[in-house]
Amino acid sequence: MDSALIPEGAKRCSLPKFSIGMAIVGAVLLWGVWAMFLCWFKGLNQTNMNDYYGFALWIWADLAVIAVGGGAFFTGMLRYIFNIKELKNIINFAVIIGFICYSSALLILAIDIGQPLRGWFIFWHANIHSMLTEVAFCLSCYFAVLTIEFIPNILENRQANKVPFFHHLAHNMHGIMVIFAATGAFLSFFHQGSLGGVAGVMYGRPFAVREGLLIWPWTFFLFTWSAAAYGPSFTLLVTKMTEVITGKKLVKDNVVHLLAKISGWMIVTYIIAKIIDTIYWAYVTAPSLGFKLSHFYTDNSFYGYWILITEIVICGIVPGAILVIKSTRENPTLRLVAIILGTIGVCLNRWVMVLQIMAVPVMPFDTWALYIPSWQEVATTVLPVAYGIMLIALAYRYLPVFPQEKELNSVKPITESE
Amino acid sequence: MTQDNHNNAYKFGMVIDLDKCTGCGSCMVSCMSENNVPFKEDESNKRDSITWMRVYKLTNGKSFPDTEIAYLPRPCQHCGGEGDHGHSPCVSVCPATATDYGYDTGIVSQIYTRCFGCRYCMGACPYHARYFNWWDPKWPEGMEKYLSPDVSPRMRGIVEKCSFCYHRYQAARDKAYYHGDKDHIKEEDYQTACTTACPSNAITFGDLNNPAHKVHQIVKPDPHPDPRNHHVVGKSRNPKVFRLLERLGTNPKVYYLSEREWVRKQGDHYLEGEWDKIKNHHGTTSHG
Amino acid sequence: MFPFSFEWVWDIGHMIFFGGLWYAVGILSAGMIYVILKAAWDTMSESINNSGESH
Amino acid sequence: MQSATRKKQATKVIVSSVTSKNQKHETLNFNGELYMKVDRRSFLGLGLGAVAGVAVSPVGLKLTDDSSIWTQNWPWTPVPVDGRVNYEKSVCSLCPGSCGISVRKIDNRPVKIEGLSDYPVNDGGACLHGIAGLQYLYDPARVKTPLKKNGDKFEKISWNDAIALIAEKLKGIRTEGTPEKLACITDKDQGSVSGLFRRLLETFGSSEFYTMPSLESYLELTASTFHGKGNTIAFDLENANFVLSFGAGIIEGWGSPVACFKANASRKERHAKLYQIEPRLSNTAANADKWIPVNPGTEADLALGLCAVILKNNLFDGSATINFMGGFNKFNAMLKRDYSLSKTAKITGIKASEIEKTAKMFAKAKKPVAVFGKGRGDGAQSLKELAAVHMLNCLVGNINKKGGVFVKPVSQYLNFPSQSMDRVADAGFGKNKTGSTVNQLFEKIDKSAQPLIEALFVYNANPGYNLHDSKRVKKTLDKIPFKVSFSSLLDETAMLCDIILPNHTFMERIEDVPSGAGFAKTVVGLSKPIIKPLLNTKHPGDSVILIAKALGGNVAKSFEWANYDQCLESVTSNIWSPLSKRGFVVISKGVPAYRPLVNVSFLAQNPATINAKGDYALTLIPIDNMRLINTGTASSPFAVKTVSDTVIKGKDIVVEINPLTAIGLKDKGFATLTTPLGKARVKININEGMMPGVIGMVRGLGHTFDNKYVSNIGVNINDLIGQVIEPGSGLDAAFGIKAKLVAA
Repeated sequence: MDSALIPEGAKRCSLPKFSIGMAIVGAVLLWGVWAMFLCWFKGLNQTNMNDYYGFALWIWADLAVIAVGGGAFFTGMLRYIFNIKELKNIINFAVIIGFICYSSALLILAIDIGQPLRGWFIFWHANIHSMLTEVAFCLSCYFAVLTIEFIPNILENRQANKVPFFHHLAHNMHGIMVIFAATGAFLSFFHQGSLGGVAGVMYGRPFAVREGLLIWPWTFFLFTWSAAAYGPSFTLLVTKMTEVITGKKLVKDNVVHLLAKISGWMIVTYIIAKIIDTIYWAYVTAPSLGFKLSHFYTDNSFYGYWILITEIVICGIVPGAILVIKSTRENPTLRLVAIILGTIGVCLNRWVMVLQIMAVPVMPFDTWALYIPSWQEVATTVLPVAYGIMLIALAYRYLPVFPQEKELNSVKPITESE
Repeated sequence: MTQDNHNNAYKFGMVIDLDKCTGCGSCMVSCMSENNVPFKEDESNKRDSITWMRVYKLTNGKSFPDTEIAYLPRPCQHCGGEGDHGHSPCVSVCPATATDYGYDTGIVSQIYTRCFGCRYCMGACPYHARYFNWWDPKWPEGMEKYLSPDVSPRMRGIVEKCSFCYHRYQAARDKAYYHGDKDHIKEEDYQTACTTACPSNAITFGDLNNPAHKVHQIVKPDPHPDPRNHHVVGKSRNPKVFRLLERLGTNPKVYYLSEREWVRKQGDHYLEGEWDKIKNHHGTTSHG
Repeated sequence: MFPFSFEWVWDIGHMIFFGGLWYAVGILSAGMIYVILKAAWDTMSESINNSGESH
Repeated sequence: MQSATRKKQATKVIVSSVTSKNQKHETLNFNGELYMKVDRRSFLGLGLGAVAGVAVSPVGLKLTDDSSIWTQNWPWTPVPVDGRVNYEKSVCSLCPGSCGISVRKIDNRPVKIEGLSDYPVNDGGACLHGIAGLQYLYDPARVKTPLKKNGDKFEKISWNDAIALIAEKLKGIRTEGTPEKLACITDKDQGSVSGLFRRLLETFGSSEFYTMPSLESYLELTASTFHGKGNTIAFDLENANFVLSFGAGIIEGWGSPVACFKANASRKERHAKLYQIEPRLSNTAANADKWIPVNPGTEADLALGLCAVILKNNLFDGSATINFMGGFNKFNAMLKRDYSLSKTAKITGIKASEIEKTAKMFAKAKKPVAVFGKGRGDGAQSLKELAAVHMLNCLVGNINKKGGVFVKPVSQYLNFPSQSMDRVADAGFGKNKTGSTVNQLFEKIDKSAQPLIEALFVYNANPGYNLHDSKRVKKTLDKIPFKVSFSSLLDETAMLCDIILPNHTFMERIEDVPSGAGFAKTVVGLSKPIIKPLLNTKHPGDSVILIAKALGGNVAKSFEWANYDQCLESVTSNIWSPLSKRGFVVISKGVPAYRPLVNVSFLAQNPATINAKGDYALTLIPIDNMRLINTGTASSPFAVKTVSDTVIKGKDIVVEINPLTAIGLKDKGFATLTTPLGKARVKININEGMMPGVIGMVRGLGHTFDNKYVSNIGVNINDLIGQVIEPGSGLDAAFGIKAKLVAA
């Protein structure tokens, strides 16, 4: 029924089957939307956040999706600025993932703030000293970039592309995409960094605070770096998942290997920097404020040293090593393990930099603050996942996302339109 | 943006004598009543209970019968920030300039109508002095009649905190202006609601920059940065006076006084052996 | 956000921060306006050419 | 060819739809199939165009701006009305402290209560309950109009009907010739309103006038035991340099709270010492120079043990003992026999050396004072304990000396005109009182088969909540056929009454408020109506006058004032002029000049020490917490808000126990507390500041009336402790009760 919209030569499942799948995910989405409206109309008392736990589960989700969405800016930078040709075969998908992540992040921010209707004050009354202002500006601008990057792909839909204006628009946008990508890379560098800065500048919180360069604490650079490192891993992970679900090979191995290799080297370099940062923080920064490392990891029922080891060793050094070494990288199983660990690693890092910061007591007579999220928080955190699945499904079904799909899945190769 | 926080301006501050404080709660209620702080059915979760002034209970950690208790009232500390330049932990992070540092008073303000509730300031404040309005403030039918017009009730979804009763400062300033000496507010004309209510006179409030004021005389603030940590300014030269988490460099304007060493030690974190070295160091020797 | 709002200060921080912002916004909007106009122009010229051919 | 045309036309439409409406009409000329497709695209184009159009127009900005302005002025967030600021002076009568207050008003609307500077009691300070006083005024749970009970429900009734009904009932009792069957319970017997109630009873023909247990009543009882009737005791805490407190919560609301806070705070400058004797590390104990944990209920024994040390070492004031009478030698012999150091140490759980040291320090101190009245001083006490502690003062000779104990006559600043008594009144009034205390009254009513009391007035008192074994008290109240409550709130006792006559709150009425509760000076303050009565309430004095007038005869003749205002002015005529002008009068200050006799006969016979009831292993004792009121009313919402989560958590009460006692119990866990009287579900707070073997539970919770902010939280400890009447004094001396705790 919708065959006219499906990319030429591509095979897709039947519309009823597709609709059923969408309905299931849609139900989850509606659950999240319901929770979202509860938070908007009844206020943030719908959450289990409190005055000690001002940032909670969904802010972690926010930072995590931005981190894993970092694949878009980094791949885009490599594709358009460093002109690594192979990556054009995955760039569309990377952009879509980025678009999903960033739109989700903005949505979460809109739910998270106590006065959503005044959210624009962050622009209007901007305090340039605040890392959050930087985040808001760069995030919104970069979301615009992602939209711009996504538009040509949408316009390449079979029907849309028949409209000459759309056809030309897509073509022209591709023509100057390097400019957009460069702006995007610049913006993304700053907002990824300023998200790291959000934690690092909190000099009242010895668990978070870091020294740094000029106005930027080390977490600024670590966040950018980790997003660039783990983002591509996540892109590969989602690609792999899409391939498994669709039962088709969508991206050629050489492209996957290249991106995995880049991700691997980025992870290795990042994790070295992270280890240095951790050691310096544990042995210099925190003790200078009177804190022992054990203060941050003991005397509570959840945050132990395990979290530090998991983040740095199991989800840092291990995936880094797997992806750097050619033989393990090209082993599909090990590579899958690595990109899964990598994704967990960066999410765990964001968890630590948001939730553990809130949990650690600062005043000597204060106690650990642990909290359990309410269902509304869980639902609104799941919401972006459902939304992402739906958008990927729609994009995959109706847009020529994977240029190599036809070649990999048909007898006679068809040349690219571009 | 960096302005002088040391001269030609007021620097309002407080010193609380923890040996006199009995934990009676007068300051808390006086504050709530003065500043139109709402209440709700269950206030026993202290992590969502708005108390600009909160009284913490400290114990020496010893077992019966050697246990000791002290109470520590904690208003907003009105931090001067690292180096006392006005970049308080909360002010520097607020994205919408909804909280600001008054260079003329040293008071950290909160603009309720501008705050959009991102709560970054709450995360940045190590003293938990900032409170979020998780609920719409609601007064039982008729009780809104006791609300004071000096302080606007806050709406749901924003952050609020102690303002050092800023409206009392404004009233005192108006009075000084009326009497023709607008630059000199009298000590007794500007006192916070908690200070005047305290039945033990444990709280002393005034201008830390003014040697004639009692706070200055008790605290004897060191005008020079701490040679051990240049972020720290205004350290007390009174060996019995300390500030909360002084080593972080937040430079609070709320000082605490106690004869008891174990109480003073709870003001900050110390590595093993550090306290014995630090406890007798009280600012530089020069005078300012 | 704008130099006419009362919080604005002409200091180096504001100039760098907002300079960067407006620069990025400027590039993006200029780029988009350019591609839209060019696409419109291309469409028009193509359609004129096409009309010419069909007649 | 066909498709190329379609494409071309479609494009044209898309481009033109934004620019020209006329061109859109052209599309209508196409055939059906074509028309459908083109229209869908034109619709899309139109939509995009509209969005773009709205986006560049100022509409969006305007709406965004308006919506944020709306959030800044939400109609459901109140906006306080502004007006002219003015301050009015008055006196707080929420507790016996009687502090001067300054009320800030905006036009006629009170918005803030603060302590009144230069007032001789509190000099500017204020306690949290006084500051929160406006919450009582505006409490939606207040009784808004007179109520009459009909079955289980209350009905509104007019003032006229209510007074007529009461008069009719009382006349009935009088006609029967049993006027002594009218009883009255008030909070205190000082002041003109209590005076009016007592006058009503007397002229009616009843001596059944009772006050609730209070520090004031204990002070008077102790004074009359030692120094003769009509006296009372005060402590000069602001000048004493060694305060030996037997559990008196000097900073927990004992006595006149703010005055005590001030005296305590000045200790630091005066280098005065405070030793606190009690089983729990209370705030007073924590603030003291030394905390001496004592086995609960053995304070009297400790005091006598200390007396024994003082006597043995000849550390007493020889000149003071000249005034002793009633068997000083007998007393001395008794101490030698029963209170040797080792025996005392064994009973009290305090080391012998510590007892000896403390006794010597006390005796050698320049201005020592021993203070009694556990907690807030209004809980259960035995006369033995009051007397034993006071004996220390007598021994060191600090009576009527600066920094010591002031023994002075109960202040008689009121001059009621002589009352008119008829035959019935004389006969009834001449009869013996049923009980010497309110506790005894209830015990006798409970045990009697005949109705001892036919009618009861309850004013400013809540026996159904405040007395031990409150469930039994409530049942006993049910046995009284006709009860009238004079109350602002529908409290536990009022709910059992037949008629409720609602009072003005202290913010709405004029009244003389005498200081007391052990305060060294005697000050009478004038409480003034800060605001016109908000509800259909009356001054309790006016209620009494109306009832008296309705009764007619000699009673009405004794109440010939037009209203309470006139009555107050006439009965305070001696001091009215300064009282009404300054707002207060200092009746006496400084050290009383005379040396009273000291009668030690009560102690000489060594009355028995009261033990806790039951045979469980642990002892439950009440805790007085400054932030909770434990008089009849519940604390204000503000006060409850300040209470720690180690006292109230959710709707649960938290009890304190020592970790050594907490076997099988978890901190913050639930447990069932069992006493011989009943069970309660409690939360556990493991606290090193509690003596092992003792459970501490706060007083002032567990109210059962309807107020979601302050009521139905936790349990009322009085439901769990049964009264133990001390023979002789008639006092309820149950300091606690045996109990057990099992994890729930």
